[in-house]
Amino acid sequence: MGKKTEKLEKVTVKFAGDSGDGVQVLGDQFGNATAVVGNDFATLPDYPAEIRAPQGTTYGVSSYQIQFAAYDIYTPGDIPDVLVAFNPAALKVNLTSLKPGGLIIVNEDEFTEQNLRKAGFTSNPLEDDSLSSFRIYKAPITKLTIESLKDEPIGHKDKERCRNFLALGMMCWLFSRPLDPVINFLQKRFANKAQIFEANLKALKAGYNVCDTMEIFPIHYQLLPAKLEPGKYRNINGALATAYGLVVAAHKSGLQLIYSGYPITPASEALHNLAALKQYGAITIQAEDEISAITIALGATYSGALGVTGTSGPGLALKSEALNLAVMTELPLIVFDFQRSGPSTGMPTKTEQTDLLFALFGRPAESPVIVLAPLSPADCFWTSIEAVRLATKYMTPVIVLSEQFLVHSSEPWKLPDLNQIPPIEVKFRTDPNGFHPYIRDEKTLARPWVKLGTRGLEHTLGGLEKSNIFGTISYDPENHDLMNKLRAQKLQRVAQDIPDAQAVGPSDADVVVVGWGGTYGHIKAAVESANQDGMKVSMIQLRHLNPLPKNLGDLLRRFKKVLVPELNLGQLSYIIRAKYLIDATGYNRITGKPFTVSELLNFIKDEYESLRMH
Amino acid sequence: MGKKTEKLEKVTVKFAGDSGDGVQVLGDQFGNATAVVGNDFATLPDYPAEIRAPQGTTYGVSSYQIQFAAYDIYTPGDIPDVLVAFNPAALKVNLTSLKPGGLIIVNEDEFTEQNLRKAGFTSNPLEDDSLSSFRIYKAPITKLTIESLKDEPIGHKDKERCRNFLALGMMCWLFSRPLDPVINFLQKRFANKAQIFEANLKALKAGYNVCDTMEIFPIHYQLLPAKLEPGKYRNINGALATAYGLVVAAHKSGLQLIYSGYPITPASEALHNLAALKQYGAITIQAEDEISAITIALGATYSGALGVTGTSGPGLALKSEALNLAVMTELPLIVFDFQRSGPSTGMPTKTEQTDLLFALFGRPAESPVIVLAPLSPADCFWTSIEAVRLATKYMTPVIVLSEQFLVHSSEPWKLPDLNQIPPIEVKFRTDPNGFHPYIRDEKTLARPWVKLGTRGLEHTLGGLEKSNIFGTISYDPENHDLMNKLRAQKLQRVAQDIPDAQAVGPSDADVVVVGWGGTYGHIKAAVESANQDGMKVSMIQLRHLNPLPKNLGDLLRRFKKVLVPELNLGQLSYIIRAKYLIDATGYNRITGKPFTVSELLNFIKDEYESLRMH
Amino acid sequence: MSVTEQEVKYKWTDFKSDQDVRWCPGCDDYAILKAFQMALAEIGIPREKHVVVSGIGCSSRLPYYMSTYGFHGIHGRPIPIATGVKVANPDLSVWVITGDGDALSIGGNHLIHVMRRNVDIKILLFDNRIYGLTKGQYSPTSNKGMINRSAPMGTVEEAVEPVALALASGASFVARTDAAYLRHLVQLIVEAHKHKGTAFLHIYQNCYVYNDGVFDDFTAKEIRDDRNIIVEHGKPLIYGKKRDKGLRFKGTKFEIVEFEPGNPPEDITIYDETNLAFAFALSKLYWPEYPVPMGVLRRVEQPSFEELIYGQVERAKQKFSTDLNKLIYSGDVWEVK
Amino acid sequence: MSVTEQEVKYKWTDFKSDQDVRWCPGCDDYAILKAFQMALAEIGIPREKHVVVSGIGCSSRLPYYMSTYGFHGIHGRPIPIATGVKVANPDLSVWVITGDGDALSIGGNHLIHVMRRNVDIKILLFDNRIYGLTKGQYSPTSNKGMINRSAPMGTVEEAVEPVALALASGASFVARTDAAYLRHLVQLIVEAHKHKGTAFLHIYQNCYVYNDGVFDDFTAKEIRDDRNIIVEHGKPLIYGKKRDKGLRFKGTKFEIVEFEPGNPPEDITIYDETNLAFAFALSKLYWPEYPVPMGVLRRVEQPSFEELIYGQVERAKQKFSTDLNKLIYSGDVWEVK
Ligand SMILES: Cc1ncc(C[n+]2csc(CCOP(=O)(O)OP(=O)(O)O)c2C)c(N)n1
Ligand SMILES: Cc1ncc(C[n+]2csc(CCOP(=O)(O)OP(=O)(O)O)c2C)c(N)n1
Ligand code: SF4
Ligand code: SF4
Ligand SMILES: [Mg+2]
Ligand SMILES: [Mg+2]
Repeated sequence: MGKKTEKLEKVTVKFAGDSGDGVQVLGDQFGNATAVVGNDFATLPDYPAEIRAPQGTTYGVSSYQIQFAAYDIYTPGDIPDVLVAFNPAALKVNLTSLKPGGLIIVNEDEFTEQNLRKAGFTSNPLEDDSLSSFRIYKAPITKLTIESLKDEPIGHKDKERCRNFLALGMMCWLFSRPLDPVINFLQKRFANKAQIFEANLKALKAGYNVCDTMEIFPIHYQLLPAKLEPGKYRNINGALATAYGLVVAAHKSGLQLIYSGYPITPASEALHNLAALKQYGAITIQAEDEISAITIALGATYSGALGVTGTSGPGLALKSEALNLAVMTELPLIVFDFQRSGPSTGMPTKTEQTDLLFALFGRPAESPVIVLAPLSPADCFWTSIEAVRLATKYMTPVIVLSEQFLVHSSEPWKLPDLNQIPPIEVKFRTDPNGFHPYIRDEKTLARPWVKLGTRGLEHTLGGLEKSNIFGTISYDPENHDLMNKLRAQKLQRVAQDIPDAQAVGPSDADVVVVGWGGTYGHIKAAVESANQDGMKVSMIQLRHLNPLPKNLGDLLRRFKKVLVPELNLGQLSYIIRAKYLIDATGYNRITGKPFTVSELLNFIKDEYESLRMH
Repeated sequence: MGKKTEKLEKVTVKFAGDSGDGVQVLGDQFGNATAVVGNDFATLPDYPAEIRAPQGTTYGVSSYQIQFAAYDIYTPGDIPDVLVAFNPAALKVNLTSLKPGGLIIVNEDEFTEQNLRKAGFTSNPLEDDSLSSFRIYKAPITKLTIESLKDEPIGHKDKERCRNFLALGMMCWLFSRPLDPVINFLQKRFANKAQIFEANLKALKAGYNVCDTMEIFPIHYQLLPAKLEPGKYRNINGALATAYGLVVAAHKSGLQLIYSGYPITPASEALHNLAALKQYGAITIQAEDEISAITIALGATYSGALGVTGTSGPGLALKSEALNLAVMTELPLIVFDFQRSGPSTGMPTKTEQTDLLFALFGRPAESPVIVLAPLSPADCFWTSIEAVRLATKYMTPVIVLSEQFLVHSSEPWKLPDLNQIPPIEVKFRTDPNGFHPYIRDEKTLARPWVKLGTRGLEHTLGGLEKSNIFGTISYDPENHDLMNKLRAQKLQRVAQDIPDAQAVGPSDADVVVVGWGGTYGHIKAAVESANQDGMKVSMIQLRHLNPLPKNLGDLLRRFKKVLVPELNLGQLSYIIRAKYLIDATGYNRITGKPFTVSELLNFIKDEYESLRMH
Repeated sequence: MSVTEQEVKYKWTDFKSDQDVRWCPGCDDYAILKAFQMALAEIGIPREKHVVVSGIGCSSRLPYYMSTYGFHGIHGRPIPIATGVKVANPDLSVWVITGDGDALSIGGNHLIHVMRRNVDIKILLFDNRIYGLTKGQYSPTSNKGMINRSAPMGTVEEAVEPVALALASGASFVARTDAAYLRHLVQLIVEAHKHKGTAFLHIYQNCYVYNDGVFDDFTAKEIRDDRNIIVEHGKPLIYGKKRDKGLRFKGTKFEIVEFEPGNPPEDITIYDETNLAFAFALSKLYWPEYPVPMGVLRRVEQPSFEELIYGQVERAKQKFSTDLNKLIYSGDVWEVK
Repeated sequence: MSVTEQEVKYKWTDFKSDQDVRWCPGCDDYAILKAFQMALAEIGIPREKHVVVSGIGCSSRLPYYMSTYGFHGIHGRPIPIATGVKVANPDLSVWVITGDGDALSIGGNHLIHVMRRNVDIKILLFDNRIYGLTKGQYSPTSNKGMINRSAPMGTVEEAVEPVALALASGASFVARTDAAYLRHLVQLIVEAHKHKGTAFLHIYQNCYVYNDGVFDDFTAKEIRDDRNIIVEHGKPLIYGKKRDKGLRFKGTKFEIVEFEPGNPPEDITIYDETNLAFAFALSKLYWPEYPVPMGVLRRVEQPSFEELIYGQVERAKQKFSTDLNKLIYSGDVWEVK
């Protein structure tokens, strides 16, 4: 390769095109190639709301962003250094968020009169000087593809479809990635479509070689491997990690997994993933609506199985009544909420963190449940397991607040040794002696869980208030007061059983940034660079939201300033204020997108300085 | 009347018997007789959960408590001075809550072996000395009734049914109430059942006379009229006041009232009351479920009518999703929640105040709505009107948090002059010029309301996020952030439009008791006697809960101690802590019953003293 | 419903709980409870293998009065709850107790869908044509024009026919009787239990307090034999105290034929419980035009939901690896040294 | 639907909104939209008198593409929303646009109840036998065994027949056609509009992306005439390219008869749209055993819900005082001086 090589520390690349251009596959495969050379990375796919909007329209643009680096990173990157635009529309929608001086690679073949009009360009940006602040590389990607496949025995349309692999070849050259992992993928994917396989392979190689031979790029880049912990890794997104976690938890607890859901974006992904795991005993049921979904799961739980349901926004609202029944019957029902933009239908394909207060208070009357939130795509695996552990140990429903962002975003996952994962002890009551439905374990306050069919333990549960211990219908005023307080106390017991909150950062920091769930990566990146910029800032990322870690109040009081960035209007802030009377300062944006590291950094800077000034 | 007369200041009487004994009618009529002599009063009916439990069982006991006085009072009284027990079960369940030295009047005819057993008495309390601490009067109420009606041409069963009016006659004698209002009632009630009318009339008079002649009671009592504001009064319960308020509000706003509900205790009362008001244009629809009920109401609202729905506990949970649609479409939908004991089915016929946080946060995503809570049965009338005023002026849904206690409890209502009630200005948009669905009024931020059918204003609303002003579907990140913040700002505008919170009490009080909704009467009574006992305590009762009155924070900071009694685990406390960082002290009981004045007084005393000690 | 234990004989009282029953004196629910307990005794499966799931309503209080496992759910949802119970543990005998409001108003959607899934659960619908527990509002089966607390000038909605609805939804077993017909009721409950798949049993139940006598004109002792017809598969459609009336399917509907007791015309319809047209036509017959049909109106064999689900799980286990490590390590795995 | 304005003529384009249509290229929804706009033009009521209410789904995006009033509701609830719109303002012409998931899965209960209420709204069900918007899970009308994203080994549920369900629920107007039959579709939409009461229009709609071709075997241009039958009240049930086939109701079901074009046997059934048995029997006919029935399958006259409601209001006004003061002052009133 006679080209100049430049070393890079980290780079963010974004592929954008029509839903039909196959940018998602392209992105995934570029990720694999990247993984193999040992860079750390994180990805962010972005789908249009429309299934398949008319070709060439701006609202039909699908994209895939990936950040990779020679050290460990935590986010898919704020704005791309490199944009690969398959058509004018893709260029149009991404122009506003691109680094000045950034690289733009366009498929010039698509910049026709008509496509430019569809995208809303009045003149051709490749010809006028509107892109002067970027480095443009025009590649006739379509022509090159057709050309490279002229001898292939497949139709023109099929040839065109190989465009994305030709582009992938180019990117592999540009960033010095090997082609083998991609070739492995092609072999699997087109195992019994030899011609299509050949064509894509040719295109891939052509893309790579053309860069070597032709003068498309003056230089190419190299990134050293990141120093990741030794071990085996794979690339995983949150939806898959969630499903794997549930299957493993079912295995570790010896329970039959029954996941019952009603399709809704983005929760459907979990349903699809589990539906494909029947060989591991996973049973999935697509119910007629969310109420049926959760009550089927609850019935399964009463029966003695691991009943799980999952949904998003509007569907979550419909589960409120049945969740209260789970609270009254004290059954270990698990509910996943893959948060999306609302209220109501909102922006169904976008992300936000606005269901926290709903998770705590979204049921009439006093109805405490455990609330968890995964911190990253891979953490969804561990959160599933933790949810099952706590639900079954305390006989209390659990809500897991996942996020649309985590569902699709992916990162390298250091593969666990399954044998190292501790078993989840589930003791079904079998002894009739002294059995009562609401007799409680002294430590956990849990009532006994009975597998239906067990002789001598016949009993009836239900939504009417029950007498403590005996579980008979009770209108006794004092009993109702007691039961309300017992249900609340259970959560305090859970607080004894979860890890203390950790403030990560310099020992002498007087500012702490507190986040929860999926903002982990962005906050971590921002806090780290704040410290690199000479500020002294710590961070606490909460995975357990109800109950909160028992040390949180004292921990927070150690700091002069508590900053709480959230993708909502201040829900965790509200909780912190109410519980600890601490004047938390929120940074609240609801744009349907994850935070950018830079906006968080600015927020931290401003607050840090204002603190210094007083 | 040759008997001793004793003057009383106030007294609490409780009638208790089988569902079949007609104690509810008895209570109502005693109330009327009481009203006419000008005493102030408040009543508290208590129904068994079962429709008609087997006769003589403790869980079949129905009761009616009334407190009346020579000055104004605010509650039905803590525990009765006088208990009228129609059978052993009625005695059994009420024994525990009776003033030592209190009066017990029993229908001795019902104290048979069998009835005593059913009630769980091992020996007859009228014979053993278990009641020695009370003053017992045994009256052969059944025998007397039959005897007095021996010449009446009606069947034995019908004669027995007159028991309650014989008892009423006795009570009227005992407390020197006139019989006329009762007789008026009987005339109306049995207008075309002459024989039944005659029989009840005879029984009523017999009951009165027998006291005069026989030695049943040594003395009888008199209460001077209370000094109520001059004016016309009637007795009203919360359910009826709510319905009247809605009909009047519809009239004042010129809107067609459409109330759509699904039966549920205690909300059904509102549905029944409105269903009987068709002549005033009220339309009621019994939907197939709560989701249908609220979406029918929402559709009516979109169409340009006054859409209202009402429910309780479990039904409220089901309305969450549709409420979010109302928030997104910014339509003035009104939802009544008649709070009852939960979670889940809980204790359906009992009261509590546990839906406050649900009203605020019971919808996924950021979804602000206006929340109001009536303070007393009669105040339900005014709260209905206020709900309509705010909803239509700000184009924002309103949740009214009523309570099971208010639904059935009744009090004298000073009748308003309807002409004095200001009109509710509703301006439907008719001008197409410059019309956009989300163009906002500068002052209220309300978007225009259009009566469907208006030419030139055709537009489509929906649950997807819309661009501000233009109302087209928008995935623009900044627009979504803006719309979320606009929806929240609307509530701040409302805060400018509602009365400031008032602290009632001594100017130098350093303790304030803050309550909301239906605890008004009990808190007021407790605070007044606290001040009589020499403490310096103020009270604030909140009717507007979201937004809170704009001066509340400053007002609370004037006090050393903020006490918040609630029939929940501390929901208003939580809000006050979160909003004002004030360390509110809660008194939290969830027994399914209203507070007693004495428990509140003790709470205030303790806190008052502890404050003095430090 | 496969039961491992070998069968033992029971008395109906073995299925009574220690809770005292709290329905109104005179309520038909007492009769149905008794019949249900007698049926379970006859079925002879130990009580821990039975699960009785209900929604909310007077009728739905029934589980508390049983010595079996029970679940008193939320309004309208006993069917999906029971579905979860059954799928999680197919060995159990799962019963649903529901009312006309619970199953047809708020719960209508679940009724449709359980029928097409054919989950092996047995649904006993207590139809009193009223909302009992909430004190007397109309229900989806209330007669049009009925005056009640929520319709003081009469309801304006046509009543829905539960049997027709079940049939249109693909029910594999549909039967009907009246709470007063103790033996018949017991027999139908036993038949329902024998059926593999969803069994729907429509029971007329008198609400003594809010809708007393609504079924009297065709179920009262004296006249019932002339105003009901109890259908049986393979038997001619004959009824009447004197067995002197019958039904003949003519053109597109049934017509009544009267005849000399003993020798019915041979064109009287022989009932076929697998013929949907017969069942649907019967579901639309009402007194006084027609006798009210009772008995097993439809019964066909179909694979049950849970059967098919577990079948797929088994096939998946044969087809694919069941090694969890393989699962986790699927996809491109790389090693960092 | 009474309209005050005197009628004016419209072009279908008058009912187009300025929003660009965002369905997948090749989706049948485009065709239905066009047919709907053509029908409204033919109906000739000014656009502000039309309200188009939808749920959630690809199909439910339609209101945005209309120049009338529109409401894009929540999933499964367009029917009650439309009910509220209509009751509040009976002068409006109210349409419901819904999908097989929207109307039959989550919304199934409302479908049943609107039928028995007979609210004067028109329901257009876009049946593509799939969940389009959520990217290809099965729906209640998906064929049993279909492989899709949520059922990788095939669905285990029997499909529900929307027409049968509507009939069993008491529908007063039920019709069916395919999105590709433009003229027929326009005609049926106009008929639906003319009907006073709930009109249910079942439209087969091809989802080009997730369920392409499900209806081809009986709707493809070349073969459709031999594999559909378009029924008409009072006309014999004849079909076929050559009009050489027909249906005869024999015993309890239909059978196919073939004959010389031109002279059909006279025992061929003359269709009666008021005969429920006919409609129900037709609803169960599927290709390849039978031709798939299209056209108006049922139409009967019944008073509409809002009509009856306002009737009660009027009667109440005549019977009782309408003076608000009287209301407030009802009951025992006393004066404090
Ligand atoms: C979500 C919800 N809505 C409403 C209710 C109130 N509710 C309880 S039972 C019932 C209907 C009872 O009628 P039915 O199902 O026929 O049973 P029945 O009492 O007649 O036996 C209603 C509306 C409730 N408990 N939950
Ligand atoms: C309460 C709720 N549950 C689930 C969804 C997700 N969802 C949107 S549309 C849809 C089904 C779409 O199928 P269909 O009704 O047939 O319409 P189509 O897209 O096929 O036209 C689902 C499940 C939602 N938006 N709201
Ligand atoms: S209300 Fe009716 S249905 Fe309910 S228990 Fe009483 S009689 Fe039976
Ligand atoms: S997904 Fe199917 S139904 Fe939806 S727009 Fe695309 S083709 Fe039409
Ligand atoms: Mg009923
Ligand atoms: Mg569909």
